[in-house]
Amino acid sequence: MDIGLLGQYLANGMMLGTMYALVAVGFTLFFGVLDVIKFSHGDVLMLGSFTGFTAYLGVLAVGIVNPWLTLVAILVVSITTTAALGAVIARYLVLPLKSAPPLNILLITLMLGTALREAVRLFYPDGSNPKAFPALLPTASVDLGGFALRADSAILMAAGIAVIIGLNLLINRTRLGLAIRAVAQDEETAKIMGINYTMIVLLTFGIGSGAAAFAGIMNGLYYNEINFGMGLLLGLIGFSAAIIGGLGNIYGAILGGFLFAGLQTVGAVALPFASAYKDVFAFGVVIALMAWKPTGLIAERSSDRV
Amino acid sequence: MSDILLEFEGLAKSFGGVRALDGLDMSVKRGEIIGLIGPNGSGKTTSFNVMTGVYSPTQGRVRFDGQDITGLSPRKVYEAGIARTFQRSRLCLPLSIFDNIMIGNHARVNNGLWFNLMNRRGLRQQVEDGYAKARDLVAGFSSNLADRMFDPVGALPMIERRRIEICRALVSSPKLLLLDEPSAGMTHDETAQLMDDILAVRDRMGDLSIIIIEHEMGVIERLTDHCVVLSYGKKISEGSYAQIAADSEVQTAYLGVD
Amino acid sequence: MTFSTHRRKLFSAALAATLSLSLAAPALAKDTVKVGFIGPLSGGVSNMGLGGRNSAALAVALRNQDPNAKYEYELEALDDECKPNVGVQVATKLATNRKVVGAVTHYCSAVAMGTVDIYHKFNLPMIVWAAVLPDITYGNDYTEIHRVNGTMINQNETAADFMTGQGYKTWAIIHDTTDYGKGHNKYFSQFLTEKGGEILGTFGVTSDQQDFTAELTKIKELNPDVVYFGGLTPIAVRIRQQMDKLGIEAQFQGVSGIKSDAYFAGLSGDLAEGTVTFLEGAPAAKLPGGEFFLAEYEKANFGEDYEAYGPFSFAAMSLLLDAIEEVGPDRKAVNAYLADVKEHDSITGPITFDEHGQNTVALITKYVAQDGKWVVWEDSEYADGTRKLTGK
Amino acid sequence: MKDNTTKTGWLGLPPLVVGLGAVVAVVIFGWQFLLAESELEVLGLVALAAVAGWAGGKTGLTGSLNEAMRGHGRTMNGAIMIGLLAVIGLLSEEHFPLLMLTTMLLYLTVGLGLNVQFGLTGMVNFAGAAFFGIGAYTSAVLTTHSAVPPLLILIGGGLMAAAIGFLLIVPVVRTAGHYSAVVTIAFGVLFKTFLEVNDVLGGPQGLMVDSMKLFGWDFNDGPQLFGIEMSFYVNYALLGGGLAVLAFMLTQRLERSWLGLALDSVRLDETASACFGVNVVRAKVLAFTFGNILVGVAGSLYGMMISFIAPNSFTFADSLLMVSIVLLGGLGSLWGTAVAAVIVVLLPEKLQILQEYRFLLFSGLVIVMLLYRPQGLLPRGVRQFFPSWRPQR
Repeated sequence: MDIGLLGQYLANGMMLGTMYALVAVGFTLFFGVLDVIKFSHGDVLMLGSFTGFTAYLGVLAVGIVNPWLTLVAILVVSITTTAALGAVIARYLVLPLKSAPPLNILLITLMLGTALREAVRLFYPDGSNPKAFPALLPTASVDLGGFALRADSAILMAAGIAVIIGLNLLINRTRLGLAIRAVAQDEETAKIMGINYTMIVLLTFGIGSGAAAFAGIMNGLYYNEINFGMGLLLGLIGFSAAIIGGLGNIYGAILGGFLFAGLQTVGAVALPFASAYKDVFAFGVVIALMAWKPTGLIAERSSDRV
Repeated sequence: MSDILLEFEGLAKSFGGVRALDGLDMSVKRGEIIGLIGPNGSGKTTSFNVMTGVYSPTQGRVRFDGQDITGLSPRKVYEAGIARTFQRSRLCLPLSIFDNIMIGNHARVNNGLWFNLMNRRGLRQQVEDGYAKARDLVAGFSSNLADRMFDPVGALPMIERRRIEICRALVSSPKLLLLDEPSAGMTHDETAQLMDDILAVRDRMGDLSIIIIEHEMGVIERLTDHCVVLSYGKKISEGSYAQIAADSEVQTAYLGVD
Repeated sequence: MTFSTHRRKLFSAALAATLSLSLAAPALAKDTVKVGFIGPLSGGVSNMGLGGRNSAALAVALRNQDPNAKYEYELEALDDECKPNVGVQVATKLATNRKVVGAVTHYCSAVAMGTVDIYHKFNLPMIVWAAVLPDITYGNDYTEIHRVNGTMINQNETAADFMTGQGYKTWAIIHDTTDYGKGHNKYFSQFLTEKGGEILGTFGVTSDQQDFTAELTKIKELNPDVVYFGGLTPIAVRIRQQMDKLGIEAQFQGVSGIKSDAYFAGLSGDLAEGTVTFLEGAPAAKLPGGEFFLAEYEKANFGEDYEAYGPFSFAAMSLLLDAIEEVGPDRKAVNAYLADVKEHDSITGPITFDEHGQNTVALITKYVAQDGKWVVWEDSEYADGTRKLTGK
Repeated sequence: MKDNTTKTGWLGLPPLVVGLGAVVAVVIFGWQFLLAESELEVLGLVALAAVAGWAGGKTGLTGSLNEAMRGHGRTMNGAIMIGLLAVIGLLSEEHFPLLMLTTMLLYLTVGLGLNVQFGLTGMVNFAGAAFFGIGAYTSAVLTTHSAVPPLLILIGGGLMAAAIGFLLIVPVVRTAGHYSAVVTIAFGVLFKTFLEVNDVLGGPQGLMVDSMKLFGWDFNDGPQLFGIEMSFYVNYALLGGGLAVLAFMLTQRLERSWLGLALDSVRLDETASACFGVNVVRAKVLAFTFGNILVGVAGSLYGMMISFIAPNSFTFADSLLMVSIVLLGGLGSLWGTAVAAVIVVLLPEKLQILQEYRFLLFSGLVIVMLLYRPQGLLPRGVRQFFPSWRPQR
């Protein structure tokens, strides 16, 4: 295999890895602050991309044609709406069940994911069909010895990585991040310290969902297509990535995202049979990893008090 | 048969750098009631967890009844004859009193698949035997409770739950009973009542040894033959209640010098 | 009579049929006879299904307006979602309903392959209106199975002939792994090899795959003149898009399954431009009864286009109704009638079933995507040299 | 429930009379419901059932029924089985209602299997549809490529599900809570993807399943009885009914045994259970395998009945629907599972409007249930070994 092709695979893997990591970070944030799994995350992502698409149609109807302006509008509308949705989910579905068995939150959000997916399929105009997401980024490409690097792919990847770094800084370097970490560390103490617990939880869910919306837009711009079912697999992959990295650990989530993308790419390239087996391969590895390290590669703190 | 029932030798347990137990030596004689005391975080509950196999120790050995039980699974430890209660009540609240006690009897019934699914007659016999046993045990604490054997535990007040927890631990006739803060969440009177119950049980069960973790010094004074004081995972003192109460190091540990 | 563009499945169609009936039929009470339609009314190829459904509903409505018709017809239109398992479910539903006398079914070959046994088991006469896999009629001896449209064999022969004629030498083949995609792969590979084309690589993909970068990166390495895709529109859109992303410069060639307006709706920019595809039969306007059909379809004011196979659906439903008029609403009698259909007049030309119930449709039309429309090759700017296919 | 509250019975009738009357009422209702054609009829019947359920709770009918089930278990069980036979007999010429009935019975079997895993032991299995599919694919392969007798194929489907379940045992047992849920979710998705890319098992196209032949008699030929040709689905309905009854009996016996107690205690407190000598690993392996066998056998029969299977029949959404049955009925509640299976399987079939919206409807319903009535429609009572047994004091 020549270098150019290798580069192509590497770029593919990086692109996927960035998207997965963005989703995984959301899972890890929710688990960090509330010890809950919000499984509707993937479908919230899907909703984010559909909101973005709707915003695009709206902007088009108003008559704006500048792609950058359109992009900004899409991002702003999608991220704010989705972040608000995330907070609403936290407020009305997650927090009320906080004292119920932890599995109930997993169940309720799984069901919510299905409900969102089905609602888009049934109620979005022609929602059961894939939608052509506009290509808003410049498509000029540089050919590097058999490896076509397109400007849009490069921009998307850079933006994705920037968002991940930004989230990381937000969590580790800001007052808000400090409050989030305090809540994650110990709810009671954080309350005593005068932190508005509910507000922090809602903000965290908003941030995580906003990141998912960003990933959704990224996905749409990259594949130029969105469909109601896209969230399930992305959510599952993001969740698996977060788990591999150890839930509640932001670096673990990023590592998990890239690891999963790496597995898929390697699976597609190196396996002797059809590349379609790459998902089978990747999930097989996830199951095997769980058998080997039941709490993830970077171990989660032990929660079973005796 | 040796006089010593349980023996720790240099028992240590770390959690990610924090040494919860730091080379603990301790022994329990048959029929003895030992008080395990110390400030919060001194490693009392951890020692219970290591003893019963919930955690495996980082270092050291646990010998019980002439057998090395270090690192055995909780189930094997239980089968060897150690039963316990938990600091925070860990009963199965939706299950009946009878069922909760029968969980403690689990190792003594036929758990075969065929027996349980197909031999309803045999099962009935075992259930009736178990019922007789459980009822006797409960009646020893409270006749009122013995009439409510099929009520769910969740409906009962705290003191009754403690009693059921103790019954669950006793139903298998263990050699050693570990009580983790039995007075937690109870009024003074209730605590006193429970102490009477425990002493009565001990009288009935012959050479049952008990280790009790307790903050309530009145309880320790009244119940125990011997006390062990822990601080930061180490034993800092041991002896009769009077002895340790007079120990200046114990006072420092409790009151704190800082 | 209006159709909502939203999916209401059987209701809208049945409603339309009954509505038009109540308006047109005089007081004379006729017996009601139920006929079925199955196609993909939702999902990625739903516009094909809806076009077929509308055309079948049109045939029923026109018959109900006919004062000489012996029965009132009621259409039960069901959605197979282009999924074999769903298809089997709805086919069972239709076949086990004793009131249903016959049905016009299936756009997706993969679905039809699963359901033929059901129709046979319950003796339900059915006429395929769009699925093209030969095995649907030729893979069994069931007397219940008929088809008015052609099979993929002729289509692929013409395709191989035409493309090699254009001077292309090497191909990479992508096909979906349903019986439909595999069939296309089989027949196209066979004819292409006969005509001297070279196949550099063949790739099977699943029908809901999203990311084809792995396959396409390999294809890029192979550097073929043409990428052939045997499958349906949704995947064709994705593949065409990702080919561009990876900078693959090869001619894109499809099959009858992508001859749909959705192909243009799905592709942004001018990516669709120059794609070639092949379809049995002639464009509606050039069919013998084409003008009549187009006028009536226009009048009925459906929300959706009749799409590639609408005329076939109309012809199949009309044939079924003719049969019922002739021999009465009895499954066995209808089967017997259909077994002996020769030179039966229809808008798509005379229908003649061979011993497997297959109609012979010799004519294949070549299409090329030009300015966001499928244009018959001979009428296109590509044929007269104004525009050129990729690599020419 | 206290002993003395229900002795008098509903409307002053003895509990057994009330119980048998209820069985007859349910039989007539089920027969009419399955036959009902118009949406209006169906809605009317649904409303009737809802009112009856509500009134039953208010007037003490439910209590009386419970008393009948407890005091006259054998008679009631016999009556219910005869009732099921009666429904099948009444519908013996109707293909589609029988198909629906059988599907419901098979989903009930699945629900019981999942209830042992989830309701009793606390292990959620989000790969129910996958294990169901394993059974169905086993049928497909064995009916077309071997001469294995059909009843053995059913067992084979169950064993295959159990065997593949064993591959997951290590991660499922070693991990707890969320993680274990992920293992099953990942497996469910993996299974469907694997089938889609795997050509040997038919790929996305799917596979034909041969009809069932029992004692040289083709199941797909309708049996003749007194000169009436019955639907061949009668065969499947009888077999499905037998399977559901057997599954119900086994599950109930399991629940009311030492093993059931062990499963409950593992669900409620794993650590404490281990400290009292419960073999947690054995309990989990037992529950997981027991459940998977039931799901696999049901899938196996389903495959033969439906005669064609494809990966799309066994998606994650279907798995969630199966979990919904357990949650709606009530965790650990076997009769609840039966009621929920009727609601989840039959209602959308009968009310075509709902068919399209069924995933949305049931996911919404489960959300509401989790928020406001987590114990389910028919909450499980306090666990008992022998409901009729009250020891002398």
